[in-house]
Amino acid sequence: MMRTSFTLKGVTFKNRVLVASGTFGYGDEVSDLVDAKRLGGIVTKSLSLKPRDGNPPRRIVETDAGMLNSIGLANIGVEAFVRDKLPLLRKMKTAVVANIAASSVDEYCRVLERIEGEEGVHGYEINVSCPNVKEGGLSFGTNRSAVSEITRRLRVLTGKLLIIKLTPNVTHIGEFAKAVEGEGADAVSVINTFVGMAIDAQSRKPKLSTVTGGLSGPAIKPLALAKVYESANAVSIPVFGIGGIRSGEDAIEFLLAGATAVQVGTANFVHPAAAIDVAEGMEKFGRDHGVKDLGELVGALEVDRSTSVIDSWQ
Amino acid sequence: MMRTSFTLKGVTFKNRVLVASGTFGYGDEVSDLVDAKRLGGIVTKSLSLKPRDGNPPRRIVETDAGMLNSIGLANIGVEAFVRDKLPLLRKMKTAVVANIAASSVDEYCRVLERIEGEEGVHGYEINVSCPNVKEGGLSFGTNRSAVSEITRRLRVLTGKLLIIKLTPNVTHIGEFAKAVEGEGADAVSVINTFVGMAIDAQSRKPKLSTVTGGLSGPAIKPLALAKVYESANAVSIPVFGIGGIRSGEDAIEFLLAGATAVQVGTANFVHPAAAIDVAEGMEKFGRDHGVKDLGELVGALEVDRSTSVIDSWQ
Amino acid sequence: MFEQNVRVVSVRSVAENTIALSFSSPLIARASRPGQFVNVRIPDSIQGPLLRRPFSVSRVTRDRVEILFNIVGPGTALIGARKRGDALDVLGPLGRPFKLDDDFRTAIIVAGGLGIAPFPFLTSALRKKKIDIMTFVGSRSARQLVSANLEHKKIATDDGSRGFHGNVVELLGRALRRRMLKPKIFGCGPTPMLRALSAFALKEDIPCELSLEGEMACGVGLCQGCPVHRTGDGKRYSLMCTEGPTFLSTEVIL
Amino acid sequence: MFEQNVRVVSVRSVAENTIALSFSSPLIARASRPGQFVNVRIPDSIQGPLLRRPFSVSRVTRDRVEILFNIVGPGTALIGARKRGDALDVLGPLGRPFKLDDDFRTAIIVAGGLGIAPFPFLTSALRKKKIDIMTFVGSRSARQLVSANLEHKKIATDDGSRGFHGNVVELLGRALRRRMLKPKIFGCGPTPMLRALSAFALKEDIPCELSLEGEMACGVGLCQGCPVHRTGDGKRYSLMCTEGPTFLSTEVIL
Ligand SMILES: Cc1cc2nc3c(=O)[nH]c(=O)nc-3n(C[C@H](O)[C@H](O)[C@H](O)COP(=O)(O)OP(=O)(O)OC[C@H]3O[C@@H](n4cnc5c(N)ncnc54)[C@H](O)[C@@H]3O)c2cc1C
Ligand SMILES: Cc1cc2nc3c(=O)[nH]c(=O)nc-3n(C[C@H](O)[C@H](O)[C@H](O)COP(=O)(O)OP(=O)(O)OC[C@H]3O[C@@H](n4cnc5c(N)ncnc54)[C@H](O)[C@@H]3O)c2cc1C
Ligand SMILES: Cc1cc2nc3c(=O)[nH]c(=O)nc-3n(C[C@H](O)[C@H](O)[C@H](O)COP(=O)(O)O)c2cc1C
Ligand SMILES: Cc1cc2nc3c(=O)[nH]c(=O)nc-3n(C[C@H](O)[C@H](O)[C@H](O)COP(=O)(O)O)c2cc1C
Ligand code: FES
Ligand code: FES
Repeated sequence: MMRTSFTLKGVTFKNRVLVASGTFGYGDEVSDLVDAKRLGGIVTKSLSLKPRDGNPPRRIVETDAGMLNSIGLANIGVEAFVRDKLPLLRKMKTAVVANIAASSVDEYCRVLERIEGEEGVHGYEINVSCPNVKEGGLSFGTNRSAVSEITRRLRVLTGKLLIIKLTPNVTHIGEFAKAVEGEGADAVSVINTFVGMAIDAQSRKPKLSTVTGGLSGPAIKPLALAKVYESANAVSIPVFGIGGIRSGEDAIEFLLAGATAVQVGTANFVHPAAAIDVAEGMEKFGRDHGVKDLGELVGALEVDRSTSVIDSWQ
Repeated sequence: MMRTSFTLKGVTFKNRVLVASGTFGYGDEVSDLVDAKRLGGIVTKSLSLKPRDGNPPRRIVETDAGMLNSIGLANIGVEAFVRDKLPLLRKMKTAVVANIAASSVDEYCRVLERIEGEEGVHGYEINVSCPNVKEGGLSFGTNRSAVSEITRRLRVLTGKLLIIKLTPNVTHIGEFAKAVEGEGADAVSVINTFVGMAIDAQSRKPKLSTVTGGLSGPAIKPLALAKVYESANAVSIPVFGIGGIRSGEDAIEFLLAGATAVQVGTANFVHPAAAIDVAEGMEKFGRDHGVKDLGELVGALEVDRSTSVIDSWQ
Repeated sequence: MFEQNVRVVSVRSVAENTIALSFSSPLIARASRPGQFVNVRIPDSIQGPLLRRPFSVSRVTRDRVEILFNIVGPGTALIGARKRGDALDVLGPLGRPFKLDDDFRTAIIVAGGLGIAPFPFLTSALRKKKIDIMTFVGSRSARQLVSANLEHKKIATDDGSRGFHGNVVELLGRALRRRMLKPKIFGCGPTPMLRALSAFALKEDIPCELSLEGEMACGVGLCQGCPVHRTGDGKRYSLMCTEGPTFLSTEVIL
Repeated sequence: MFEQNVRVVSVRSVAENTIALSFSSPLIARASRPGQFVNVRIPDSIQGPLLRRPFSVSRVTRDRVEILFNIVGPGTALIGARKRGDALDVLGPLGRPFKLDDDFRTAIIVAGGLGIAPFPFLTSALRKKKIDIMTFVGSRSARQLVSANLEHKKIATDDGSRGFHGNVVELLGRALRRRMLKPKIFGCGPTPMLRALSAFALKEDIPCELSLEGEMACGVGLCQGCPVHRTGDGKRYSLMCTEGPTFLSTEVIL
């Protein structure tokens, strides 16, 4: 029997495939179609202190092999989450990671504190791709000291699994991974969406109400893999690899690049049980390749240094 | 009659569509198929001081709606260019922009100086996505002061059109555009390729010999549009918009986002006359929309400030 | 809600650029109600568009579900190119059906273009309930007109090539001179038409339920990508896919 | 070199997963020489893979060009699904043909799998030149075997289901006991086979020309994406698309 599970900070994940934040609601939307106990884990939609209506339409644009979204973190707020959703999640027999979003460091802390006492949440993933109101709306996520501060402040509030979800919209993501590792984060999630934009030439208007949005899906897989590779080489804490994953083989590629586990996002929209298929695909790959524990594949990319260091001319 | 041409630093471009560097050789490879005088201009393959063999195979990987390349700037070198290619280019009756790559600031200067005296080159595009040997191979392009220095040093050497081609692999591309504007650049090209990676799960090896490469093609169009929008809003010099353009409507989207003209890259590989089709598509769009000069569309995106400023939560 | 790998049973061209495609799925057929939709996946093998394409359930006959659609882009082109016997991955039925339990005796169906799609199915349900039906169908021209499996039709075309020369809401206005017994309007079509129809319903004080269309990424409530402006205080948006696509015209701002 | 919108004339399945597709193009047919290839575009309308797919010119009969290919992924699946009368955008002929002017009297054709593709065309050219031909065809099994329009065939299969049980270079070694008059080898197939063939040719001191395959983005020299390691000093790489796909085995390092 091949081992598919892994343990992180005392949390055992049944397999190495979680559903990504914002792409699986709070776990109860598609219970007809998806047997949650076969998921490695569920990362919830980002939770803020108060409920958020989200952005006006249009929020979604399909692009070549990808999609742009500008949801604006529509969510029910942490209170309603704890009251209405957590009881259902507790029954799902899978790891539950609460994703937290906020517009100030204090708000991050208060959301985490509200959840900390509750049973059934195994860890936190911190979405730092949010506008910092104190900095005139510039994203926390592109500012290394802001990301460090968030990590530092949250680390003292919880002994549970603390994952920082990094934005790819920075020059050197490895430096961000290193910074949060230094502040005691247990893992990083790499990556959130890439800033993108779509325009309707006929009307001369942006397609999304907020002009720019986040690009996800297969189109970004090559970019995400490079970010995971950079991050995993920069730190020794685990990396959750995210970006365009649809198949077991995609997920194996992320493991080879250095991810300990992966998250499946946009693919859930096409096929709600996509993450289960990915987990099964990984298992089959492992079996076919005589792997005893999928963990063997983490960072196992064979790089030929003689050519790889030659050049990065573009 | 609608006006399709535009003039920049004394150079008149017949239309607003150029072929992008590295995607059209030196202009003579496909003369059977493409009537060069119908192009807005030709940007040459990046030229270095000495000929370069380029990277070992594998140099190309197709991805979802895109491709990764790691050519390693294989080129014939500036001498052979001036000797063998420039005479042919002179006859092509289109604007010729010599793209320059180098691994030191001095090398940039020497390549430009070698061309400066020659007839038939209407301007320069500087590829700063090259490893700086002095900085241990870190790319010039991600370092604002290095990009500024290159611009400053080249500016004094030429009165001709000087375009700096920016890399998208930075947090705030607008800051780079501003920096080179400050040093006297006449325009910026936005963007070069995004760093990406592909892995062969079966062999556990990177697909490209250099591990990472540059992503181009329709997959990146939404990202490129956002970078053009950011750059055009940061500076008042013209922006050449580049990234995933295949159709006249794509190009119009870049104009609306703020590009004065566009360059067509990967699409040439699928259809060598792609840039002519793009130019015709733009012309048709202009006619259908009662435009007198395509320049009217530059930066003409209508943004509804009430929603666009709301939020950039991701 | 089921995700099913189904077989295409028939594909017919029913008007210019318009396809009626039926597939066999006892589960989806049995569970579907008028106003609901299915979300059709483009086979991965051909690297077509990423996302599913939503279509109203247009007819249900025993085990068969029919959808009716215009070929407007790559997704509909690829789905329309499927042949009898080909496989198709379908998720459905999705969304909230039309409400048929409220107190009405005459159904006024108003369709613009392919907004006709949900109404054959609605018509057959209304017939079973012995409710009177009047149907108003608008189309750009006779060539685009689709109007099979409907009852008591009146036609409007923008170019006058068939029926009333003008838009369908105008036609409705002229036709509804005399008051009817407990009427209710069911509308589906382009947004400008639905706006006009809402205004008309409000003016005439007739209850009106609309089936809306808009971009969807998932169709099942996962992405929050399909907001519809709500009237009233409370929350600002409803989700089109789970709280719609049918809404009372008074519930939403179009 | 022409970029032509052509019509598919015939599509036949010739072995397991293997399609022979012919299209009509007087210009490409007339200009093609054995060893050259065409680059086939997947219609934009269906958002298939981005890049063209290269295929050897397999046969030319009057105005018709035939390609022979395995369905191995989305591109070949979509091209193989084209029907008689469908349009196809083809760029060709591309690349350097086999050299037929050097001094040889016997052609030894060696093909592995779909490496057979260029050889029907070569065979017909050699026949016109009255050159003797011996053909060695290797295949995984009889079901995958394609060997029409060739001359003096000997077959090898990996599983022994037809002909010699083993690989095609072994078969060649056994068959070529006696010395031939001015022989020249023409090889096409998977890289390991070509490597073995090169070594064999070197050992036997027979000139050998190979047709290589590899990733290409453009096929016309624009992208510099298709390097082949060269032997000797001078420049380090040749471009497969413009300086190949045919190379003397002594020119390249596989
Ligand atoms: C609940 C629901 C039910 C629908 N029922 C039907 C139906 O029964 N028959 C039918 O013909 N169409 C229906 N539609 C619209 C249909 O889904 C779109 O026509 C289809 O997705 C277009 O896909 P495409 O790839 O061919 O075109 P694309 O290239 O994706 O789009 C072509 C054009 O259609 C617009 N479009 C794309 N997606 C949608 C969408 N979801 N809604 C509205 N416009 C869109 C695009 O903006 C573009 O202008 C329905 C949509 C929804 C949300
Ligand atoms: C000059 C030349 C001539 C060719 N002639 C023929 C021919 O006559 N008949 C034939 O069946 N095939 C031929 N090929 C290979 C053919 O082009 C590929 O099989 C095809 O591109 C695969 O496309 P796909 O989308 O179906 O598969 P993909 O999903 O793109 O690829 C499927 C598998 O094929 C490999 N592959 C992809 N492209 C190539 C390529 N260009 N060369 C080699 N392997 C590739 C991939 O790595 C992958 O393992 C030729 C290739 C070249 C370069
Ligand atoms: C519609 C949508 C909503 C998302 N919402 C969130 C969110 O609330 N919080 C968050 O951290 N990431 C969010 N993401 C990002 C995803 O979790 C994931 O990082 C990203 O989409 C890349 O993965 P993918 O390509 O598999 O989708 C969202 C993505 C999408 C497409
Ligand atoms: C194969 C290939 C080679 C390239 N070579 C160069 C180059 O030599 N110099 C340069 O400045 N940009 C080079 N580029 C980048 C393109 O000019 C362009 O900026 C990029 O590909 C994005 O545009 P596209 O999506 O239209 O291809 C190259 C791109 C590709 C795909
Ligand atoms: S379409 Fe995803 S929530 Fe409605
Ligand atoms: S494939 Fe582009 S140069 Fe050879």
